[in-house]
Amino acid sequence: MTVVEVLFLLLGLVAAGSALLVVTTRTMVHAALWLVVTLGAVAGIFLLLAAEFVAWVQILIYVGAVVVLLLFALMLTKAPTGPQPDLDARRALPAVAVAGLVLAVLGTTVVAGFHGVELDLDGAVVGSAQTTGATIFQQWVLPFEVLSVLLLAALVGAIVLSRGTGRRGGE
Amino acid sequence: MAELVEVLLRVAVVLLAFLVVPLLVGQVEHKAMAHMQSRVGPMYAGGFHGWAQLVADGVKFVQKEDVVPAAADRTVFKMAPAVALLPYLVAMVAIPIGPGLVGQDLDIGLFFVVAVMGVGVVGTLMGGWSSANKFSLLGGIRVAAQLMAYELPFVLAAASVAMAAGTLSLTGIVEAWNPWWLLWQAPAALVFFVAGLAELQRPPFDIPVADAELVFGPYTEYGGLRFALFILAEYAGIVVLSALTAVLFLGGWHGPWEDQVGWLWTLAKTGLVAFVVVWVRVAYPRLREDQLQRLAWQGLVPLVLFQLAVTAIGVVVMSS
Amino acid sequence: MIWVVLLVVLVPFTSAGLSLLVGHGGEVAERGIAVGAGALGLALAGVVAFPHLGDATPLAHVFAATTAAGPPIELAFYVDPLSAVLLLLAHTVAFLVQVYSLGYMHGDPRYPSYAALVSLFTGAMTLVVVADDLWVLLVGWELMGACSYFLISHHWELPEARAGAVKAFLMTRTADLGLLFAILVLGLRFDSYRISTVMAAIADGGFGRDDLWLPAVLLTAAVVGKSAQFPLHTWLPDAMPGPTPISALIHAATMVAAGVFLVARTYPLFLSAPAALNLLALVAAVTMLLAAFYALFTSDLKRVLAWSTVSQLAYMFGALAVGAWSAGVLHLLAHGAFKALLFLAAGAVVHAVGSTSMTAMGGLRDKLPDTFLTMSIGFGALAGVVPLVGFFTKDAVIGATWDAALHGRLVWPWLAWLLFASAVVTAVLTVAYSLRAWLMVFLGSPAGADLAEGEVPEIAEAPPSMKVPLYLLALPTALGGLVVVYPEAVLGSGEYHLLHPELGLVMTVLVALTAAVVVRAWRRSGGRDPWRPRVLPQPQVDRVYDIGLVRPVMRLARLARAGDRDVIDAYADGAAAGAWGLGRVLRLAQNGNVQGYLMVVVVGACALAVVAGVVA
Amino acid sequence: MPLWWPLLLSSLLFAIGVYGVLVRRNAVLVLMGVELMLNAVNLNLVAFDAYFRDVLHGGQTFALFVIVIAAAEIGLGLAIVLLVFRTHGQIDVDTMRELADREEPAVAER
Repeated sequence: MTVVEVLFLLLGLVAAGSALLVVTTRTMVHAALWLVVTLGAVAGIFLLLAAEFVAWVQILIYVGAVVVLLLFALMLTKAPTGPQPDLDARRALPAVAVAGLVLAVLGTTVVAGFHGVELDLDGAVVGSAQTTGATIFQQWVLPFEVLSVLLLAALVGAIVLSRGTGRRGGE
Repeated sequence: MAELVEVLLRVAVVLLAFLVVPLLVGQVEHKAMAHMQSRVGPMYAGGFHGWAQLVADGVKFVQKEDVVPAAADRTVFKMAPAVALLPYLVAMVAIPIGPGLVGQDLDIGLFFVVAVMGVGVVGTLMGGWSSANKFSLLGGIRVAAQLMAYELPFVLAAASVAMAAGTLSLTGIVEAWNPWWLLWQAPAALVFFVAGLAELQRPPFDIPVADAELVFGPYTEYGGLRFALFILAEYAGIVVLSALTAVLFLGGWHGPWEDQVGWLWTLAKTGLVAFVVVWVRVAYPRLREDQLQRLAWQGLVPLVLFQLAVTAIGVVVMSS
Repeated sequence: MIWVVLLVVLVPFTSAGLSLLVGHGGEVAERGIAVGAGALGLALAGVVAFPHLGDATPLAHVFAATTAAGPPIELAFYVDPLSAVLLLLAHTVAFLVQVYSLGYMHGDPRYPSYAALVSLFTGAMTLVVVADDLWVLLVGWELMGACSYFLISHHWELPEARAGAVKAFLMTRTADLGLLFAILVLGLRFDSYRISTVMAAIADGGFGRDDLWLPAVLLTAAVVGKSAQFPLHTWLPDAMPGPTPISALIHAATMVAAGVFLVARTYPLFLSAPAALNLLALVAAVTMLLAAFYALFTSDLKRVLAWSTVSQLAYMFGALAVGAWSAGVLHLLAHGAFKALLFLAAGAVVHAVGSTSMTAMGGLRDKLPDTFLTMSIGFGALAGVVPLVGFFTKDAVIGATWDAALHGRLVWPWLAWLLFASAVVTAVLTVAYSLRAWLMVFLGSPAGADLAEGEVPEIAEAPPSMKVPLYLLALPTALGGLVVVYPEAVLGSGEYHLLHPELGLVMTVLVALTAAVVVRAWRRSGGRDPWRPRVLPQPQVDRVYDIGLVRPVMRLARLARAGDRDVIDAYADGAAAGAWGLGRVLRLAQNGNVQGYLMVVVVGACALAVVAGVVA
Repeated sequence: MPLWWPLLLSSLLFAIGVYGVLVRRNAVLVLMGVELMLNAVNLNLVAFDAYFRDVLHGGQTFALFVIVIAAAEIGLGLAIVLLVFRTHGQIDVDTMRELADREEPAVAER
């Protein structure tokens, strides 16, 4: 057990546990807060896996923006304080079965497929901003541009969606 | 072993700075604002100019009863001040004071600082929601909307200076700094400073805590030590913002005799910016919510996009 | 010159298209197009026709030809004296009809389509006349059938107009199959669809007497249908609900004339096929007599004229059957002139009186002086009164049958005798029904004399646009006999045996005697109908068609429909019901719950992944 | 560290996300489940990036792309959610069944 392995196991436990809480908690805002914990733990795992830049982007975008947006939406939709009994649909059992099926399929695949393969992190190239930037703007410039168009479309879509009813707001 | 000691030492120094410097800023705010507004305030604690008033306030906060509203979400309510405060502590670790004088010199320090500062707002949101108070909730919504609006120009302004320096390392940026950047990056500096003020919900961007409308916004239900922690977080935020502005745009430790007293230059510039923060609070009236949004989307974002273009042109011209 | 021929074909088609395009855009434009195109067509027809009358060499030209396998289908034109005279006839009548229609169709809401169809009709006839390729001829031939359908049903709000149109369409179309098959047979036999090529080959000989009976008989069938000969004669009288100018066009210059023209054009083929000639002779003999009897007893003015057309066409076929080509063609021309005159005059009468029934007329001589004058000339020509054109041409036809009866070789002698007898009796009957109609319409007591003063309908002479064509047609009707005297000027030099003075004398006496009898009967009836009109029993041909053809076809159609509904549809219905039922089941899954859908999707994806893993 | 550790963690996070998407009634919570799934994908990408020692950092780059897409998705998704809230007064996924095939389809007359 190296330090990295111990840290990974700890962070993994935190991530999985808080993720479970995200989907099971009866208080909506707690779900968002547990999501923060999950995302933070995953960011930590990214750090362990030599993906420093991705880790901080994860913090910046997810925790700084996405979760704030989620909280914003919860507040705007008048999420009540305190637990709510009817937060889940009455199909928990089938949902558990389906999720279990997914886990079984994916888990068996990865465990069977990569059993005994070691992930050697010593001397791994840390994903610094420089290397990431170089690859994005050289090798992956086309997907990057496509992505920019996608973002523009999303921006326009979001504006249209939020303005659309504004004009009909009189009703 | 020596490494460990050094790390511990650095952390201890940062922690100490974290505990002391925001208090200094708070003291400056109290006194400078009082004098600017010609309302002298308490002048007795400690004797000269009432210098120990802050300490007395601290003692008073500690003595107060720890009240949690009955309808509140207790856990979240209690955790909120810590979540609001901690990111600034973490951010301070990466800010260099002088050459080598830094808690931890990170390769992507700028990114780290910006990312961590964004987390702080979650604490405010937690407080606003968990208080089970409609003023708090409205304040929280305003905080979220404000953060959404100002995060973009904030990050883009930082990106501009990073682009100019060609690195994300804060130390590297200071080293690449050149006095003429004061002109070249002036719009970015302005945007960074203004957007930072807005993220800290400092006046004139303090509509979320507008006491005339929302009592005290997300902090309405807080009292005693927890309220003190929020106040501390605000001052810590001012310190981090000021230090970042100084490091990114004002050249950090650059100045006469920088080899000997560089750290002093950084602190002086930080102090200057912090004083401006206080000064702005006194000088400008609060912006309305719609003015706030308009300033962000119609003022700062176009301006910083223009700055990015100028920076890119400058970088290309200079590198060729 | 050949481009003028193309132009003379194209002008009516263009005019038809323009008429439809302009539509109800403007009365003036509409009428201008119709009449202007008619005038232009007539002028061009004159340019084409006059140089080719007499002994001129025929004009032949191929514009384009298909290159596919088999004999080429060519856009070929051929203008000889026969084409030239018919071109003139068709365009003259068409132009006069257009002018006449200005008055007759005034205020008709469907005038644009009417004018367009008249133009189209003319164009189709032009195409038939100048075509040198059998397929091109067929196009014009069928186009005429379609136009006649539309024009007969011009007043489609009347049930009898619709029925007449459908009847005309179905009967002529059935007969047209004969032309189609004849074209195929000729094309196979001669490896060409060029009429001039085929006819030259036949004229060169080398074919036995019985070699060509099949195409000839097939053509006879087509012609019998088109020209309304027995037993396909029933459509023509039923076509009378159409506007009267259309009757003039159909009866004089285009539709029915096309049948005679086709026989004249392919005459070498008939000459080498005695079977077809015998058949033609028999049909002609029966038809002329039968139609004359009908004409004698009907009380409808237009029907009298319609039956007379059938009868007169039979004269032409009779002449052609006994080898008197020039007599048949000249009678066609003469008939075209006086029948157009008669129909247009009848139109003027109908226009004035408002009815086609002769009992509603009478004493119109004073009220319609111009119509009276011109229509008298027309009736005289029809009856064969001495100086008028009908006398000469009919005399030529009867003389030809007489010659054939005495020493003919083309048809069986007894058939020639029958034809001759028929022709003479028909001539007498023609005098009778012409005189009867003339007397009933123009003389005697005016219709409505027994009515009160105020109720007598106002009867006024037709407008100039209708009168002028009448006089223009009366001219050739009166003087056309000159052509029979000098046929070389029109048909080119050759041996003609058209004048039979002794027969003409006999016939004139017969005409006079008949006229005396009819006038006496008319006097005795008190200036009304000389004999009681009756609906003669049809020789049951329609009934035969009904039992033999219509009912079986209807029964077959009903059977097919039932089969379609109960057998074929059963599969379709079953498939539909199955899909519907399946849809009902599948709809249960479409409950609108997105998460339910997603669950299925995820399970499906997992299943696919497992399958892929197992297979791989 | 065995490679399957992060991969298994990724699978676990994904399954949890699937469960959240399937079982939650509030649309915002459903979106949180989606975020979990996207994060699982990112974890996978980064793990394989580290395993392959990819000099192009394809895995990390695409993890970044996925994060961007997630941001766009959450922006649009929340815009839709707010729109639904404005028109329906609540954002319960269970009650949004306007697309259900409820009525009898019109059968063509024969």
